[in-house]
Amino acid sequence: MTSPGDAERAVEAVLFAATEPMTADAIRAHVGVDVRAPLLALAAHYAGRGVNLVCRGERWHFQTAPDLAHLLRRDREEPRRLSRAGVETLAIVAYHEPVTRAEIEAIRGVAVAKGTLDVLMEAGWVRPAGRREVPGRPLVYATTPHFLAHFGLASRRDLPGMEDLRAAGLLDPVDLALEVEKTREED
Amino acid sequence: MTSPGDAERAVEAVLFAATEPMTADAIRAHVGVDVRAPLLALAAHYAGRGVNLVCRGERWHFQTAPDLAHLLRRDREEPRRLSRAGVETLAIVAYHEPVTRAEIEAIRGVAVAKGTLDVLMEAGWVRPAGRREVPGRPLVYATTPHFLAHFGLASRRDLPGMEDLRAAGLLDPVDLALEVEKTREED
Amino acid sequence: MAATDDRLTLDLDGWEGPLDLLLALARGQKVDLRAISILALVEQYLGFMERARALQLELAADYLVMAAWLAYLKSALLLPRDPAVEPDPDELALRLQLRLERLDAMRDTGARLMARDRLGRDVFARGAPEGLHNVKTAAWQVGFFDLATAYGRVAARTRPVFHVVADRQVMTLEAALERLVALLGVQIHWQRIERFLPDGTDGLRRSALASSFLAALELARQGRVTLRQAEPFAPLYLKAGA
Repeated sequence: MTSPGDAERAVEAVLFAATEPMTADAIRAHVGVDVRAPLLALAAHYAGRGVNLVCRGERWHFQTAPDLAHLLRRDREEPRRLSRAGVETLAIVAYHEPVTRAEIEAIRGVAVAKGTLDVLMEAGWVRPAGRREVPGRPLVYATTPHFLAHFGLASRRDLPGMEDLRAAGLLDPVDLALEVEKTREED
Repeated sequence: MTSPGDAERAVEAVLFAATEPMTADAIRAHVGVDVRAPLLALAAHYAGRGVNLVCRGERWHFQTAPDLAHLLRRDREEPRRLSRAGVETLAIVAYHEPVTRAEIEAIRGVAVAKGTLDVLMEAGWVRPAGRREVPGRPLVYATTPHFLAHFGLASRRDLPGMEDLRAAGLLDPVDLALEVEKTREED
Repeated sequence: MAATDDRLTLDLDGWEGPLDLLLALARGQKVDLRAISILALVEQYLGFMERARALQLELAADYLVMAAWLAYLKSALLLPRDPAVEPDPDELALRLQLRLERLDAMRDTGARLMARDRLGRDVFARGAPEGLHNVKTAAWQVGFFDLATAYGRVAARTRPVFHVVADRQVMTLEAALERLVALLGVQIHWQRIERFLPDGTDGLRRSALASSFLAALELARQGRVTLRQAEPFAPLYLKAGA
């Protein structure tokens, strides 16, 4: 075992002590030196261990290795189950963000119940992200860094099936898809 | 680097996720195998790192390496803008000192929040300067030498007079209506 | 949601609106949604509604609206195509299919998302982090201009716009200069400065003395007058010329 350098030890200590995932800049503010190389070295060091260093949405944190879940889940409560409406709404926000409530409703075919977005915001997965500059200036919603951390995503590009959905046009609105279909028929 | 064994990885994950220091027996209950050897192997592995595995009173836990504890605390000066109420209150103290809170309110035309004077005192610009010998013996406030130094004033006589303010357009009645509106909103 | 047409329970509470029900029916066709028969789907939905009605189930308005719309779509699809009819029924059918595909995609990805290794369920952050502490001290920023502006603002806000200036007679420097030059022209000998002052109230005389003294200094600088004073606070004498 090679002994770790000072910077690596420092980054390791800070990230172990942190209560929230941290950006490289935030770590640097504590450690005082550039942390990119130490972060990569640490991630490599921990790769095969019972604890891993992961990066989610540019924020780094340690977490237990996924294959050990069975040891840890034992006496833990399952986080509150999300309703089907909640799951779908979360997926729509994640794959379409920033997205308005009306757009969510257009996809789901039903009104978004008042509590649905509240639950997602309370969980810290969804946040209001400004307004769309169209008549009525509706609020738009987007996911949070905490969403990426919770679902183990390095970025939104890692969302399951993201590329396929995009390639298949399934993230385009119906009107746009309709135009595409029509053009295809004409060709 | 040798890769850790299954038991070692399991113990590592369990101790990492634990909310309290754990006895070997408690760890064993999670992991299902004897944990003495893995614990010693882990302690050795972490010995030179930023985080150490330590045993205190037969209970094991991870903790930041003692020599790195200073990294967990960071003192930082944050530049902050003084609020509008703060600047106005400071100006009134400077022009009218020694002045009571009631007098400041009378001059400002709006109530002075307790926090406003606290901030000015915290900044070291204003100090309590005794009491006025009237019923209720209210505290009077005055500026500090630090106030003069901060604003580059040799003495309070260097503050611009009303004529200077007028000449500089700072008493422009055109702005008056607007200012009053803004103040009302703010309060 | 593997229910097929035959086994669909008629519990409408189980569906999140007509689109949800349609998607369940469409999945029952067990084909790729892109190859789905909209006509068959319409039949199924309408059949479902029929049975619900036969059981005298209370049907929510949006289900009935969808039923009416689908009945219209069905007849339009079955009739020979009339290009004058707008909107084109094929386009309506395609639109419905696209909506189903999109809802299906989101339902599918939602499930995949939920099945990931989730922090706090499958993977865990450190249970007892020491925590990082930022000790912040505020460095308050305010400039001199801000201060002057703020006072101006307060003063403008609270001081009356009209203010009365006490009636006070003054002699300006200009007036004193003019008077001094004129009087020196006719005086040849040393004269005390008081002799040059105009008559008037005490206030005016004080102002005139001050202004005349300044005027005398100015004239002396220009070499047009000579000043003489024996000692501090002694009478001040003026004479024309250097």
